[in-house]
Amino acid sequence: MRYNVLAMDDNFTLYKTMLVIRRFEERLLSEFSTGKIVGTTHAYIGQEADAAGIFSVVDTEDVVFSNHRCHGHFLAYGGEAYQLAAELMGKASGLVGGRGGSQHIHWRNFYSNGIQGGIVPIAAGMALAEKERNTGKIVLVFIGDGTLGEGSLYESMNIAALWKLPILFVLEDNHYAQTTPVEKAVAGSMSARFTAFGIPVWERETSDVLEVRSLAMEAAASARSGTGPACLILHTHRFSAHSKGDDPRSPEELARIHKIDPLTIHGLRLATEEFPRAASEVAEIVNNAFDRASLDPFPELCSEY
Amino acid sequence: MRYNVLAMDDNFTLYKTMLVIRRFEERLLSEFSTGKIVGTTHAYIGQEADAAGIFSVVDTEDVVFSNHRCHGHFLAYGGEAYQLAAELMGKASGLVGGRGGSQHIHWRNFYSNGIQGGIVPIAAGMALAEKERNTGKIVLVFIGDGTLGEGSLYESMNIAALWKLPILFVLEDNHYAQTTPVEKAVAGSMSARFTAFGIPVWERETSDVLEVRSLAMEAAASARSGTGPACLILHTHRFSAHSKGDDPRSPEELARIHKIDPLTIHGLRLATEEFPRAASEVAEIVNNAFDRASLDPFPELCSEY
Amino acid sequence: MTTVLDRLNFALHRSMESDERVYVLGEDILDPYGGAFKVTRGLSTKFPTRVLTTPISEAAIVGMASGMALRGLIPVAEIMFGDFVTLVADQLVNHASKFRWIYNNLVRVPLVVRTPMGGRRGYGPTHSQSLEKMFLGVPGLKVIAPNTLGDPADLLAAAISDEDPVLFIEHKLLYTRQLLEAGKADLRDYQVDQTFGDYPTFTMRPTKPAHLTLACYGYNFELARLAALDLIMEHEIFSEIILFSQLSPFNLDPLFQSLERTGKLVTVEEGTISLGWGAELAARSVEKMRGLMVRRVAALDLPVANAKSLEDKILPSVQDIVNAGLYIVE
Amino acid sequence: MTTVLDRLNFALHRSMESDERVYVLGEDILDPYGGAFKVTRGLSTKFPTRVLTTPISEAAIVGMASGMALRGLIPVAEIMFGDFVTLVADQLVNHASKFRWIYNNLVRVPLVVRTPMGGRRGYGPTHSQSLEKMFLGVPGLKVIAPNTLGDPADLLAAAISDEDPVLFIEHKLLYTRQLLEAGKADLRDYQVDQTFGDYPTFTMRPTKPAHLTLACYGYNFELARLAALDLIMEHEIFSEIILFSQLSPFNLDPLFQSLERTGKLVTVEEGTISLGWGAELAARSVEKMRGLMVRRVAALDLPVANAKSLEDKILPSVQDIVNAGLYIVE
Ligand SMILES: Cc1ncc(C[n+]2csc(CCOP(=O)(O)OP(=O)(O)O)c2C)c(N)n1
Ligand SMILES: Cc1ncc(C[n+]2csc(CCOP(=O)(O)OP(=O)(O)O)c2C)c(N)n1
Ligand SMILES: [Mg+2]
Ligand SMILES: [Mg+2]
Repeated sequence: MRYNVLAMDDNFTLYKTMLVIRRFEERLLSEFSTGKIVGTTHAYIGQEADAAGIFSVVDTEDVVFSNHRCHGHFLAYGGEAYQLAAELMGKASGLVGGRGGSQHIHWRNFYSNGIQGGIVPIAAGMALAEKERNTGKIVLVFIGDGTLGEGSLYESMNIAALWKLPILFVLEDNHYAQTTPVEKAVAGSMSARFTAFGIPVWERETSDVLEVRSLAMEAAASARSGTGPACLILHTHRFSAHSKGDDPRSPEELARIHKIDPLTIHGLRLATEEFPRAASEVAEIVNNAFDRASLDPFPELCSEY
Repeated sequence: MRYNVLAMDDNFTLYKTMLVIRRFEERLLSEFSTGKIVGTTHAYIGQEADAAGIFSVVDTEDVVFSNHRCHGHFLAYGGEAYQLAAELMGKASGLVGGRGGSQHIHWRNFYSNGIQGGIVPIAAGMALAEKERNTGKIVLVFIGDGTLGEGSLYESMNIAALWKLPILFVLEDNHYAQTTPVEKAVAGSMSARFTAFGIPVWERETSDVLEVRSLAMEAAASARSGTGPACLILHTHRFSAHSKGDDPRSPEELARIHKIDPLTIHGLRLATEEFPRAASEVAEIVNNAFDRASLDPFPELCSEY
Repeated sequence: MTTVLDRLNFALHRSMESDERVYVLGEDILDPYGGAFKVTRGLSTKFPTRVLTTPISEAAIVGMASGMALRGLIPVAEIMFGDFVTLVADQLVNHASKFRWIYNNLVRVPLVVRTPMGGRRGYGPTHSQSLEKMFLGVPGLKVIAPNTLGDPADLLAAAISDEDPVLFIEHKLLYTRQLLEAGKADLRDYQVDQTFGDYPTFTMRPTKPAHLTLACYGYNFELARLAALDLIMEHEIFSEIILFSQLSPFNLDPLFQSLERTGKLVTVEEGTISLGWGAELAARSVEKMRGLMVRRVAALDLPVANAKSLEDKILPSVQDIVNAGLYIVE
Repeated sequence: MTTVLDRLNFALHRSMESDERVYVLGEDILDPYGGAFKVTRGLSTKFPTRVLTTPISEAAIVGMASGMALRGLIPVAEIMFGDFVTLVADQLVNHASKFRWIYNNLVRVPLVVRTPMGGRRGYGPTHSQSLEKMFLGVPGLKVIAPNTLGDPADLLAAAISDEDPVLFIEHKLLYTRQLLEAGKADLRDYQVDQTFGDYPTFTMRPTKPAHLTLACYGYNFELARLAALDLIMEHEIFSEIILFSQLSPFNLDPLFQSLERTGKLVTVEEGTISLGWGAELAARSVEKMRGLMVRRVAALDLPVANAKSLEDKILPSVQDIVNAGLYIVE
């Protein structure tokens, strides 16, 4: 059972999930100029097909460890936009009371942290726990192409493979780590890094949520089968800057990748009248989230640990 | 030019190099009971073909970063047995004045440290320096099968491959990390872990110094060619315990691997009269090393850093 | 007679027996070897599925422990040598110890990381350090160290039952030490009190009014007792000894009480002196009380050399403690 | 007007220009981005072969820097956020800082690791910490922090010329700060002296005899000056300010001289209070002098929350310093 309507898997819902992410992140970016949000954020815009596709097939009870670019994952997982918005505004009503902010959220079986790589062994440990406790759950851990640079990833792959842990490594390759193109950061082959440890890989260059969905279904089934970890590599594109204003890409490159828009691609499958419906339903969710959150009080410090 | 006679590459010298290592380590192990040596050590006995073969082909000016099991590497590199013995006894005349001991030695272009994995990025940095300074040198870094568990290895492989650094990864797989058999510690394929990063691998299960030599020649030539790192994987056997008394292997297994003795294998190529000659020359080197070192004074503390 | 090693091993056995959520993981911990210092001996035979020998991957060991703890298990991780805690610093500081607070108390992270620290065994600069000080004061992390006065089994069992992450520091030389018995041998001349709670602080008061307070933990309690004896016998100087099991968070009330009586503090630890455990004791004490005399005894600010002739001078000795006591009293 | 950022950037340019052994490496340091905080801006354009952008591999970055330093280069590594020093702890503690000593002075390791620390920008618990305290007292490692009084360019250039490893801590809020000019603005009312050497300590003495000594480094000097001003204006309490560039090894002579005059110490830092920099200052001071009053101002022992309402209470404020001053003087 899904926590909310977002994760139903008909075409309209998939579209709407992606649109919620898109509009949420757009609104969020705009709130920096209003001063309602400080600090920084990493928008998921352009990569929506990944989260929407993946969370349309994994079980709502599965465990997720996400990274700095976690809003899209969280919303597709079924998390509430209002609580996320409140967290980003540093409100007491936020997911974790304003303590964590954009990169450090937790709700039900969803966790995130802002240190590249370090979350991967943690996810492996969670997978061990689910396995030992016979819950039937798998753990999804999200990394980016840049995170292939971190050693703890390989330590975790090795152990996960040795111990046949039910974990799905989701590698979202958006071709950049902050400003660093993948050619400057990743030697050899991405998929071979997983197969070297005996981890099977499902890989696709796509921004089509249905393609992601079917690939994710296979990869997740493998991770759940008891044969050990699986890896899903999705080559995608991020449309916005890495965080705020740090985008070295040329206008030509940006124009080119903006043509590969998951909303446009999947939009072809919708009936004309579904677009205004999606737009208004999503506007309501997103506006409600931010408007409501902005009225909430800030947290008080409880100084004991 | 070699620093000493050990490293000449005729069959007799190869044998003698291996025998020096064997007798040095045996003497060392025996000195623990005399109380002349305290602490611990990691004997190279059984793996002598690796060091002797490799150092018969790399240039004496090449740079070496070795690990906890470094005595064999050091002696084959051309290091002096006496200074090593003195170091192990904690004497002022030791390689590094008694400060480092068994795992932390340095002489000319030879370095070692006792932290698994951490030496690998350092070796990569050295390779970068040699490359930038156009010295034509390569850097050899020694790891064991167990060290495949450490994340910093993969960080280093990635960067070394990206930057086409002149580094040779030497992986000595003696099938155990301390008491842990390789099946419990290494998932998937050893060589694929390197090729995943685009690093070519030369791999052999052998205790024949001539086989090691020819493989090492190719791998080192590749590392020196400007095309980037290379990897040499040597499957071998250690005869003694990991350090002292920590050996979980059955008598049968020990008996089986003792049959794969590099001295016996290579000994077949020697003339009968060469054995006593090797024995006496080696006895002189080893006895002289320990006897002389044992007379040397202990270091005084100079307390400024 | 019972050694510290026996008691630690016993605690692991008992914890695994009484709670099947307890898992033990680390390098080379399987029988017959049972871990580099034998603390895990027998466990894998008795609980084969819950004792996990790992690759040489310290960061992943502690990371996995965090994940296990977040999802319903109670992991006890062994780091083979305390020198390697540098490799788990990110996992301890930026992950395990932060989760509870940054997730607004929605989670608990009941993990234990056990590791042996300390020198005097000729293991050289990368296998002899006392690096626990790097983790003292890390918010959300407890640092605990056993000793021969309290029962190390109780302490470790408490750490395992603790719902927050605990770094459990075992000095290598403690393993073979016998537990002390109250009122016997060199405890005979002291009145021993202890605080309530899982990680007690011990106050040892001599029969005569004391001239100074010796603060210590772990193995250095062995040295502190010898120094106290020497100070009595040779100089008629009496010391109270305050022995901590909990190094961090700092809870120093018993120390302050002792300092009210003596006004003189000598701290003893084996890590390098600068910004060691003793620094926080000194700082808190002087913030609280005026006119204190303080002297810290610790290792020189140098690596631990391999040669015994050097190591002996680098690490603190009984004589160093005696000298500090004399200096401060005179 | 010149900012700290300008001066740091200038020092990198000048060092790379004047010595071709100097290499700069780190994540995202290439132009046009020029690093997350722009400190390396322009370098890759001017020295394309000696500015190396790396994968996200902090341990390897510092490990490589060690290797480069051992083999004739002078690497300056950038760690994007100081929070990630936990990932390089092993390389700094067990490798870079040990080599010279354990190899019996046969080698030198001239590397610099630069990293921004500190909060107050809403970056949350893993991008706002001041973790330098974990590395204070590590034998063989220098820890240096620029400020607005000395020239950050000189300081960084000295670190690059240093033959030993240096951890160079830049507070994020300092980057945009203007350098102060001696005798001008809020320096007008102080006599400013500085120690000789590469990493000077500054002593600022007010026109009237001071009641207390404020010790600080880096960005907290900005807060300390404001607090000192408030103490004068509102309470007629005068403070000497001792501003350190070198955090470790600890060389506290100017502090001791000031304490001889005031007998009262307030330390100010942004890291969490327990076993922070101030602890060692307090400990050394009380070891040296009797009757001191000491008060430390630092962050609460908590993670740095994302919400500003929490962060402001967790990190030390000007008012906290003023309160410490009042407490100690009254
Ligand atoms: C250990 C660590 N190093 C560096 C960073 C800073 N950082 C945050 S995101 C990022 C880029 C990550 O790239 P990638 O993994 O490709 O994910 P993407 O941002 O493209 O989604 C960097 C360098 C970090 N958060 N943690
Ligand atoms: C970071 C780190 N972890 C653990 C150890 C303890 N240790 C020393 S040698 C060793 C086994 C190494 O195995 P392998 O790499 O196969 O080398 P071998 O000993 O077989 O030559 C271990 C676990 C260490 N020195 N450093
Ligand atoms: Mg990316
Ligand atoms: Mg091995």
